[in-house]
Amino acid sequence: MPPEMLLLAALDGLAYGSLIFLVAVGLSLIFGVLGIVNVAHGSFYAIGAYVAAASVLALGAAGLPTWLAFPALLASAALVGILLGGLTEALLLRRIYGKEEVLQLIVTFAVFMILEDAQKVVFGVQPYFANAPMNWLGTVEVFGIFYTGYQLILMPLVALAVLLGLRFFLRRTSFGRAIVAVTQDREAATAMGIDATRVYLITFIIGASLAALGGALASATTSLTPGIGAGTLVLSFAVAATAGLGRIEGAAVAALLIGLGRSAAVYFAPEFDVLIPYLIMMVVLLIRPQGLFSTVQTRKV
Amino acid sequence: MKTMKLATAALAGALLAGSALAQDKPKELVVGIATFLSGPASVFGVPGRNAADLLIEEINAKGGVLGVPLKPVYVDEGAGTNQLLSEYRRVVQEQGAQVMLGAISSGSCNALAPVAEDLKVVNVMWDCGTQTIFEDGKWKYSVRTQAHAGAEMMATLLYLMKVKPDFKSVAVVNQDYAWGRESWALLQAGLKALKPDVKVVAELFPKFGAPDFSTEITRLSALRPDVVISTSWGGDLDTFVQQAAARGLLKQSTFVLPLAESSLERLGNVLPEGVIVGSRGDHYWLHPKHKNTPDMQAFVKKYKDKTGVYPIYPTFHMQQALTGLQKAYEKAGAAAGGKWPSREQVIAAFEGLEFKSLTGTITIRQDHQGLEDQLLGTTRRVPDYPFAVYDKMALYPGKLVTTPIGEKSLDWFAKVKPDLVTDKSIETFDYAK
Amino acid sequence: MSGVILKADDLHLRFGGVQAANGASLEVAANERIAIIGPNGAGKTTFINLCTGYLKPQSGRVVFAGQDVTRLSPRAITRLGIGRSFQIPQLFLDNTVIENLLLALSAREGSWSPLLAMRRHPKAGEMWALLELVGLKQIGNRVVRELPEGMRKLIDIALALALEPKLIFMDEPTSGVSSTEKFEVMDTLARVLDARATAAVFVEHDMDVVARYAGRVAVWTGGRIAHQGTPEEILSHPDVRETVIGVGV
Amino acid sequence: MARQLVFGLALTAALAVFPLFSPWSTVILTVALCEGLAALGIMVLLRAGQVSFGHGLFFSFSAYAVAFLAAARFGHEALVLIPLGMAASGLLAALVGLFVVRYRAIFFGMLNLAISMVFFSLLEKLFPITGGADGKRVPRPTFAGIEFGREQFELATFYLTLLLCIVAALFVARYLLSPGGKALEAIKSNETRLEYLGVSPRKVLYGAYLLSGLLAGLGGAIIALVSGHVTPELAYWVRSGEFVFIAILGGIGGVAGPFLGALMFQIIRGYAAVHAPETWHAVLGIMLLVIIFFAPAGLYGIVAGRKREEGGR
Repeated sequence: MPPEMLLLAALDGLAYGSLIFLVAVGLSLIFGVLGIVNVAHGSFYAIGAYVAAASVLALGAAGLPTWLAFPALLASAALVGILLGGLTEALLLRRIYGKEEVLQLIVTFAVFMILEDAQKVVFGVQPYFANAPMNWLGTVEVFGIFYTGYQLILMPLVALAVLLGLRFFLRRTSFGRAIVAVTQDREAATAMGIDATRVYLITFIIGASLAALGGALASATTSLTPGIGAGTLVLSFAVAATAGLGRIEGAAVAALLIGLGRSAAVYFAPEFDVLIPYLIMMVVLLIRPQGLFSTVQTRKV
Repeated sequence: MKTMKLATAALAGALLAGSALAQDKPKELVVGIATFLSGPASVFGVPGRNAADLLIEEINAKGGVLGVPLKPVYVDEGAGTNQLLSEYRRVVQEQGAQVMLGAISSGSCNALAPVAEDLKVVNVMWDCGTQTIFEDGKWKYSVRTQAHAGAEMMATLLYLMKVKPDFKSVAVVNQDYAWGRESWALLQAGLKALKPDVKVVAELFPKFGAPDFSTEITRLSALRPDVVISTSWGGDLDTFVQQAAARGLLKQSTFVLPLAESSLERLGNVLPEGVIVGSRGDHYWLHPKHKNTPDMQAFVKKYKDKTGVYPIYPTFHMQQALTGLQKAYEKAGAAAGGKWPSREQVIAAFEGLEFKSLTGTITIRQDHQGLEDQLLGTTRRVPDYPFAVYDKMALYPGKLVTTPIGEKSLDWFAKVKPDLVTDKSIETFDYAK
Repeated sequence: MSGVILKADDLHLRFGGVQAANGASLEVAANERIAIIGPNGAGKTTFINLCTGYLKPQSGRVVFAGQDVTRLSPRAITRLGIGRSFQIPQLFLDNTVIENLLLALSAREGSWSPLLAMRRHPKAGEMWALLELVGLKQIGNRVVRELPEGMRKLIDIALALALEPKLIFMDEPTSGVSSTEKFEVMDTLARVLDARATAAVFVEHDMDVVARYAGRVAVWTGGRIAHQGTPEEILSHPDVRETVIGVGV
Repeated sequence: MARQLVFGLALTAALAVFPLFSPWSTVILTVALCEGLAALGIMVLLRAGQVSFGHGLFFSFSAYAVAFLAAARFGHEALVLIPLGMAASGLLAALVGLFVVRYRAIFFGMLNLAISMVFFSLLEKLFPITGGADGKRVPRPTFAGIEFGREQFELATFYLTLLLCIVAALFVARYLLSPGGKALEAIKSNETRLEYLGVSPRKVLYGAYLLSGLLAGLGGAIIALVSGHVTPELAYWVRSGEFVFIAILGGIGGVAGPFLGALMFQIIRGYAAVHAPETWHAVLGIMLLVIIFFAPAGLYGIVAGRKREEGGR
């Protein structure tokens, strides 16, 4: 194995990790603020992908320039996040915040089941893809191997932008600070005049939009088929739990870890590539039960 | 207590709904059809169902089977094997299906065959390909109206040897499940016999439904094999081909995609010229010999009007199954002196049955395996369609490429001789408008 | 001092920039009753948490009945015979009062047969008797969640007593109890403790309660004992009057 | 207690006579009971406030154990295979339990999910051994030494399953009333206090985990026999989710709940499969939402009435 192969494997892992990061960070954010593990997240990803592919195809059919596809991807993600995410939070989740964790989880599970079928009814079952954005960005040559600019440059850049953007938003903007305040102590935050209901809604929309954005980006490189949501969801669970739920920077590191681990597996032990994310998660949780980047909290007695 | 009674009543109602028994000349012939309505394999299942709807309508318009109209009942294979098994039973026992068409996945077929024996119901395996069904087991009530994986892979190998005889290295990228594994095992056995010096440089089995093949493609780009084989289908194939095409891999190696016919239209301009493609049989809507027959033209038009796309192989498989069924009933009915045949008579009529499909003739052997010709080709871009079409086609007779009765395909592949590549019974065609 | 059953020696614990224990030491003799007083944030609860294993000190050690228990879990320490009650009652809110006690009984007796119905525990009568002793018998079948804070406080203590500890830590046993009932409650407790020869260390803010029920008083400030002595000595001590009792009284 | 018994008896009687009227329902009812057993295991854990999104692991593990044993012609007898399959899952639960009982809430759920997904991936990956995604056939064994035909075998298995479900339900009901069961509930309500009673919450949860693994294993062993085929799908997380779904649907107030939920689940799924074959997931999802928002105590809560939970129940 020539040494440059390691670099090549790393490049693949980077692109893959970037994509999972986008989905996982939304999941993590929602958990951090609302305390809910959102199973419907997989559906937001899938529907984001379908809507994006449909709009890119529509642009192409209308004969509009290809670069318009990129704003279309973003717009699709936002649309899915606001509409589906917003409705899910406002109509369902809002009514069960006081209830047991299990019920909250199951409600999102029910939403997941409904959306999986809804997606099938609306978009059909034939594989669906819109590769115009990927082809438009062309290829990059590294050690004689061609990579698509879309996967090698654009996806990691978007992931980085989301990471930095979220950090800035949560630390530097007043609404972001309100989110952090609600996360740390809801009662105190409410007493200070923060509208927790609004914080929950907007956080959920942001989280859902990130999942949809992941889907939108994937729609250019991946054929969309029924069931893509379920697979992606479990993977992003693994990333979020490895990082420690609610940890944004942690999700980035964990996604990268899992992305690199997986592509290394394809080179060195191809039979194990599907096991890698779960094995990493198990090992991390066994050593650090709260995840890589969370701290243990002791209950006050 | 009242609610409980209600619940009990509901339960009883749910479970007791009628159970029709077979009679002399029934009002309708219930045909249960197991197909994928959910999950990734619905890319085959839904076209299959669409074709069935269309064909059954047609059969019924012409008076049905022996004067009895067909009534399809669909069962979702995508719900998981256990659910499929209980649904299958329910359709036979509760809805009184006399014939079942099951199924697409080889796993389902393996699971259903013994159930069909138990239920004594005629089971037409309308799409699944695993050769092991009739090689490892004897099933009285099951029959297959198309070729099996052995014939498909043998034809693929022979075609590859014919159009690119000088390749030295091969890589495989198959879906990680029975089909991907078994088809590669067959190809590998055949390669060893036909071209012992060929080097297998990578055997990759990415997860079924994998969204990303970047790492696999990087590896293949670095290894530069002469030939890349993939028996993948559906979304996996589309994704793989797209990502490979975007990164120039399709130009670097010769791709062999035995199931690509089902993706040609979707892939549009992604698939370049020079890729070896197949369709699990001799069926292709632009079949060089049959594309202009009235039946074919009517079928293609109807299907396209209904669904907006050209028919792909599962629709042809469905056509074969329903036609075979109709012919078997007619044969059995004639043998029974015009009376409505029993299930046993129908299944007996299948043995040795010969019937015309849209693209050729299917013969059912004594072991209930269908003999079907195999059509392969190389992609070519033509101005007539916005997607690639078959060119440099070769039509392999079913008899030539199907493992003989009593032999196992793996053993048969291991002793295949190179002179098969140039057998005289193979017909060749070029694309013609 | 003869018959020392607990010896906490020079405990230190610092978290989040606060020195919660800063050389905290205390010796408890069998059958002794010690009151801990001191301002909020003096580290009184932390001291209990350190002695009962909920927190582990960064240095120092705790010895109970001749055994080093510094690093043991609350569970192990409880089994050795230290009980505790909590400032905020820690109860099984969705269960009845008697179920709370029966669970303690089962834990004490190690009765874990899956076929034994807990309410039919052979020694269930003992728990009803304990409830009667603390005056809660009539609410034995009520669900804890429905009961007022004062009652929960008592149940919390009864739960610790059900384990028959040799030493009990009580974190503000009379907070939440109305001032009229305070002495009644403490009388009952003192009676039970005396009858069972149970040593007790309790955190208390009411100096009348301290004066009446403590054999010894320890004044806590800054994570350690500032003064200790008999109630008379301490309550008349000028420093104590100013720093601890000062404004409040 | 009396009320629950009456209800349990009525349910049992209704179930016992069904197959006599409609033979094709035998297998579906058996499948429902098997899922009910797994959901009963989930319910035990839910009493401690813990939700496992990975009990498909134990369900599938015993199913595959049965498949391998049956294929190896070892113990080719239903009455031997069932306990063996159950024991296999019990062993696995004993091992996995060592790790997972250290975790709570979402981490407990995630870790279970991860372990079951590892097993799922292995089942798919180890194609030469497990048959990959297509799974393994389970030859029909003898039943009490008798070579039954299909119908008799199905009927015999159904009544055996019904009997085992009753035994399991009665045992779980007793267990939940025992000090161990109460300690389990205490993990949900106040784990700190439980520690201060000298009880190890981990040990308590470990016992419950073992029990739930055995219950899921029992269900899996029977389902392998009755459907004659095992696939990795039994271990997929969606399947595990269904168990939780069933437990919540049925309600965790009493041991009849999970079985009620499983029956309802099968009925809805059966009906939806006929009338809405492409949207039966959605039908189930909507049903679940209705239950959660309008009858949070589940079907059992509706049937048994909302009775104050006290010692006896």
